[in-house]
Amino acid sequence: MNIGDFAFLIPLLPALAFVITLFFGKRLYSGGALIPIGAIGASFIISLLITINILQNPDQVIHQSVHWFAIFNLGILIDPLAAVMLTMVSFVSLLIHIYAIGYMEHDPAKPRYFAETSLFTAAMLGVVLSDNILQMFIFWELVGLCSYLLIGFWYQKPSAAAAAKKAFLTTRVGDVMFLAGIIILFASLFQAFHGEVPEGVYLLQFSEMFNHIDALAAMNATILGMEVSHLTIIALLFFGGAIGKSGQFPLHVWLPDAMEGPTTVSALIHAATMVTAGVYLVARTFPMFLSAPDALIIVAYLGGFTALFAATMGLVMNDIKRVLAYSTVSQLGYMVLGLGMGAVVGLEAIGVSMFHLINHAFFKALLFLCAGSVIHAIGTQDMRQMGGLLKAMPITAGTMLVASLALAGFGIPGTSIGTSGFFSKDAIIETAFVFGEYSHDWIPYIFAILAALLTSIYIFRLFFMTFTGKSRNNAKAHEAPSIMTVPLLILAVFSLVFGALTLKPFIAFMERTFDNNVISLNIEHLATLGNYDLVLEHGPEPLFILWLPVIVAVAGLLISYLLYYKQVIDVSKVVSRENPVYKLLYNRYYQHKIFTELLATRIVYELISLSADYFDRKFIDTIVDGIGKITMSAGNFMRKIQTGVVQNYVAAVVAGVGLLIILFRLIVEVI
Amino acid sequence: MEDILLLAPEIILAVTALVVLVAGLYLKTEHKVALGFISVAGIIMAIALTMSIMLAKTSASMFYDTMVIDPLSQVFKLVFLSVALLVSIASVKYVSEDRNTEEFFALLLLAIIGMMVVSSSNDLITLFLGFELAGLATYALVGFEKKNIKVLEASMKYFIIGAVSSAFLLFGMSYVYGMTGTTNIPGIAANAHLLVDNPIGIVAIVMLIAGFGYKMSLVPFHMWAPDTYQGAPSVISALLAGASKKMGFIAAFKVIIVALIALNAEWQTIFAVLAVITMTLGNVVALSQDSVKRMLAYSSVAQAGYISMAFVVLTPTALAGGILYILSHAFMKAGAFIAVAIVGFMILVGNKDARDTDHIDNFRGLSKRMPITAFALMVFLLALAGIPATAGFVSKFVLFSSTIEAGLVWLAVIAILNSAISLFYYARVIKYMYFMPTEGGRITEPAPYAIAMILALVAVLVIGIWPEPFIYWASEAANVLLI
Amino acid sequence: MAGIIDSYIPVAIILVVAIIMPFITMFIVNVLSPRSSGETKFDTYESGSDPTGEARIQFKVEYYLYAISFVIFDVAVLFMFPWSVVFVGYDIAALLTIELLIFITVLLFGFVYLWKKEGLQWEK
Amino acid sequence: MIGLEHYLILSAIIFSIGLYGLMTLNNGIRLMMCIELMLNAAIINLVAFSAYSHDITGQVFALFVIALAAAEAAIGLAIMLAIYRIRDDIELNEINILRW
Repeated sequence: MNIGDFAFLIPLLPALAFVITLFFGKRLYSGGALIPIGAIGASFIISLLITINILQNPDQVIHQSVHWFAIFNLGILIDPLAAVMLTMVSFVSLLIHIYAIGYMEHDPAKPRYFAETSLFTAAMLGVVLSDNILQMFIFWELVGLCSYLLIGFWYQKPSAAAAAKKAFLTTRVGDVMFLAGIIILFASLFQAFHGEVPEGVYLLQFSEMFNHIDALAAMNATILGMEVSHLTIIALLFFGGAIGKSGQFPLHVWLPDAMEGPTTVSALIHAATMVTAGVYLVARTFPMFLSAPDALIIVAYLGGFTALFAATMGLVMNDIKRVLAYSTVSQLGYMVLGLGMGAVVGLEAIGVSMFHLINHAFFKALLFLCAGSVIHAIGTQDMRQMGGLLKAMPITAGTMLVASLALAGFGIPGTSIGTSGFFSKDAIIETAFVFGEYSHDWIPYIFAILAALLTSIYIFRLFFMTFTGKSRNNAKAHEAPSIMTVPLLILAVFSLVFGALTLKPFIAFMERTFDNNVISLNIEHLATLGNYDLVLEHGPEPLFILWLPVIVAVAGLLISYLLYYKQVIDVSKVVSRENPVYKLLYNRYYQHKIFTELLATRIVYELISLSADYFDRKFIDTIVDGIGKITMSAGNFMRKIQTGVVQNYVAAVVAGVGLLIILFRLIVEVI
Repeated sequence: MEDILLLAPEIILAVTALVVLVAGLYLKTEHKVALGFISVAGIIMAIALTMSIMLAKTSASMFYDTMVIDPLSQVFKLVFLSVALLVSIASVKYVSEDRNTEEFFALLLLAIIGMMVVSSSNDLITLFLGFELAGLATYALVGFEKKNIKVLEASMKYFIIGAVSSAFLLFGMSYVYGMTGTTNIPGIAANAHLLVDNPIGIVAIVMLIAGFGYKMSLVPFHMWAPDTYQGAPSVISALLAGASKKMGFIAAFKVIIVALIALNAEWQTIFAVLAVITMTLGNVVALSQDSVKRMLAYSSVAQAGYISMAFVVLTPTALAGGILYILSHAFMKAGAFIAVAIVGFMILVGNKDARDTDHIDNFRGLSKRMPITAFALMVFLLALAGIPATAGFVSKFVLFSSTIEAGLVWLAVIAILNSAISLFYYARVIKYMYFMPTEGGRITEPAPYAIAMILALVAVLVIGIWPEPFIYWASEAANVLLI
Repeated sequence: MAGIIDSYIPVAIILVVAIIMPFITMFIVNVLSPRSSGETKFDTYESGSDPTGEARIQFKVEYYLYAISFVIFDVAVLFMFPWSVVFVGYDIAALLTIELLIFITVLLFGFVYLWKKEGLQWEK
Repeated sequence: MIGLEHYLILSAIIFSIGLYGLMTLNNGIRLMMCIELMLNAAIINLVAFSAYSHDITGQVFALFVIALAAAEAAIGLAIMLAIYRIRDDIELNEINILRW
């Protein structure tokens, strides 16, 4: 019995747990939380064993497939890429589920919560191990549906229901693009086969797709007078799907609002499931991007821009979860940027990007769970009302510090000392440097390095505002129960050491994704199809470049320290002299407001952050809302045509017949 | 004589209808539930027979080539019979306290016979007769609650527009007959060159499109549909959207694709225009509806636009996709309307004189009050929006990809954009059901309604998860159209 | 040709008479009838009770039901006409008889239903 | 000599009268009369084509349509009657609860 034979259980067990918890959860301990935990734990063990197997023998990836209908199949493909993802998703999800026993303790709707998160995890695992893109899309939509249910979990809050709808519909925009990509891909492949598909060949399998890249690359379509390769269209439509799910600009608008759900759900969405699906999709179909002209460059630019843009947004948020949300968007931007670097470094890009994805999952889950712990303790999400929690919650503060250091990327270059974020983020930044060096296009690198500075500032701003200074809240904070702190500690350990242990072997392992017994591709050939010049060997970067990310991170820490801990500029005194009552009531609150408005806005915010924020709120939101409003009012106008008087309906029929006869006549004339 | 046995399903239904009608005279109102069971039994027998004929892949023509049996006819008969089964099961509850139960079931069965005759017809005469039989029976069914002015208004509009359209249809047919000298469909196809370049031919085709377009509810012949679907009893709306509309498609397939294939260049363009207008108007207007039934009606208009794409693309895959879509839509829409009927029942339990039972406010917190119905309705709505693992996704996928394959990318893009819009109004109902608080208590669904709804749910999911046999039969049916 | 026209002469005469006749009778009435004038002259009924309501009365609803039933059965009989034409010419009399019997049976069902539903009762 | 085209023109005129009436009249019964006009126009077509092409099919079709027209009238009248019983008139342009 091979462990691979149990692969189908990985998504199946959490799915079964969903059913059981939904129906019997009420009668069980803690809303039946143990069932999903057991199921996901089992999935994790299977995934881990499979990963170890593949690690030992990367040539023997697991591929199983059964006929579904027509020329489609259902199947499982676990190669290095999928194996790593599966392990990460099940592991992080497991920890979050354990934590949720404590976090959701007082919620009456626990069974529903655990059922839905279990299904959410199952769907994400399904996305990861699909061997064909259609099946992947099905699970992809299921992920979206679950996120809808979970973000709107506290539906008594109107804002939660609205956020759920926004998330669902915004990601749907991406999904529609994804579906369009699949349909075009299918039609093109069908054409490549001249409509005669041999028995047992399933067009939408990844292996089959990659085998016919040459045929696809030969197909061109004319759009607005430009010759565009079918492959580019398909790749960019897939990327559209990724933009929606992974919260890239301009479809990132749903992510910050998705904070309306329970914090554990946010952790699940931001760390393990959902948002990583988009990055995974691009990594999974990377050969198509590599052989599509211009596609990777667009990916790189969009990723870089998102990383910087979201980081500026993170600076001005006062809601602790919103800061983290923008941080996620920014870090996802890094991952996408990393993938885009494949234009120069080839498959190494996947390794770098996925490595950051895994590490990010650890420390972002940790950040969210810590934030959840804080919120659980003092009952607010507003950082202006926090402060001084260091003493009350030492474990949370400690783990949060670890996570912040990891996010900011602290470490010593040239050694194996450093947080996981240091190794993975700096790897992306270095790749961006290589990209700049060889293509003389420095914009991605500049984006990346600026975003790193801002990342460090906003995350320590969060840390100092939350844990240091005086308490600004009457609630008596207390450390969370051990069911919550143990997952924190586990994640903290991973955030600290995982990066150091595994960088080089990880990248090599990832490269085997497209070189094994199922999928074996000639990467250089694909890159020539896409007009990319690959640089497979790039030497050690200059010392300054190696140190720059760390210098930037330390600089960010210092700026935050000075502004938020030492408060070198204390504006509150100016205010208090004018209005003592105000000082009494809103001392700290006001200080921060003034600080933001007077000082920071003059330097950074007004120029970048606020205009970005403004742009985001006014422009993007207006466009998204505006399209909705225009269609709505069009609907409102057009429904009035339906007068309700039957004679008018007859008139419409007659008019229709008349117009059709004229149209028909015209067609006859033309033909 | 052997041929007659191939029409056994129709004969069984006819006998059942007569038996129900007469038996109803001698039963007391409280015993009339039995009539529902008789009808259901008759329909199940008819389904079994139709299926056995279909699986044997029988092809035959009878009555001097006015009726044919082939995969196409059998597939459509199964669509009609399945919807009839759902509707009649649900109606066991709906008409349980009515003294005219026998009329209801007899009319339902007659309507189905009419639709089955259309799907088997090979001659304009039989086609028109079947069309009208189904039409007449449904006019009466829509107006079944004859004390309710809304129902009567729905019935009146349906009747007037229906009668006008059948006049158009007949007028068009008379021209086709006059030009080609025959009413036999293959005969017309053989003589269709006589219609080309003839002004009367143009008028005839447009009138035929108008006549069928009314049943298919293509814009601008759709105006009756929202009013009628909204006003009619929900189970009858299920019948109209699930079966009666599909009869328009099979009739149009037969007359326009088979008989008038020689003029395909012209009517393909016309259908392209109609399809785009229909799906866009349907989806956009559906956005701002507060009555769920009316929203479903507009969604049904939009879906007719998608299905009409099959006329434009006209490849075997596209037609198979269209037929598969027809099959899936029958279950999705019928199921959705039955779910709305259950909600209506729930509201009426709470307040006997409640009006507008299908108003969206009544769906608040449905997941608390009737979890099964809420879940089923959610699945139906998601299926209508084309979310994967449901019937709606598979059929949309086949239809849209065949459109792109045929090079009509612009049409596919419009359709995909439209299906993106459609999610907005479906999501709204789901939001009301799952994310809105309610004061009402929990209510158990009446068994007949629940059975019908769950059957539809199973069908939607089965087609979505294991579409292989359905696609196979849809392609078999499509092959009949394009010989 | 002349023969055909000849055979229509009686018809022509009747037509002429029919056209002239009303005028003649109206003229005779006009000459013969006595005349009086007064307010009561314009009443609907010169003697008896005063009329109430409008002169245009509506038919009882039952009248429509009767008329509808009549039309339906009346038209159904129409189908026996082609049947009887075919009956003589072909050698399938047995089959045709069975077919017509089925047709009439179905009609009978309708009739029984109408009867039992008291559709034929004038006063309910 | 009266040719086929005369019948066709006649039927087209009758059909149009019916359509015009449907769009302009309000009384339900009149609307139904207009519908009958339209159906009868089609019947004229059928019979005319049948007679001029010496093919009996058209007349058979016409026979069926006559029966159908009667049934249609019956159902239409029933609906109008039911409306009349509730509203006391059948001015169809005033019946527009269901709209938009």
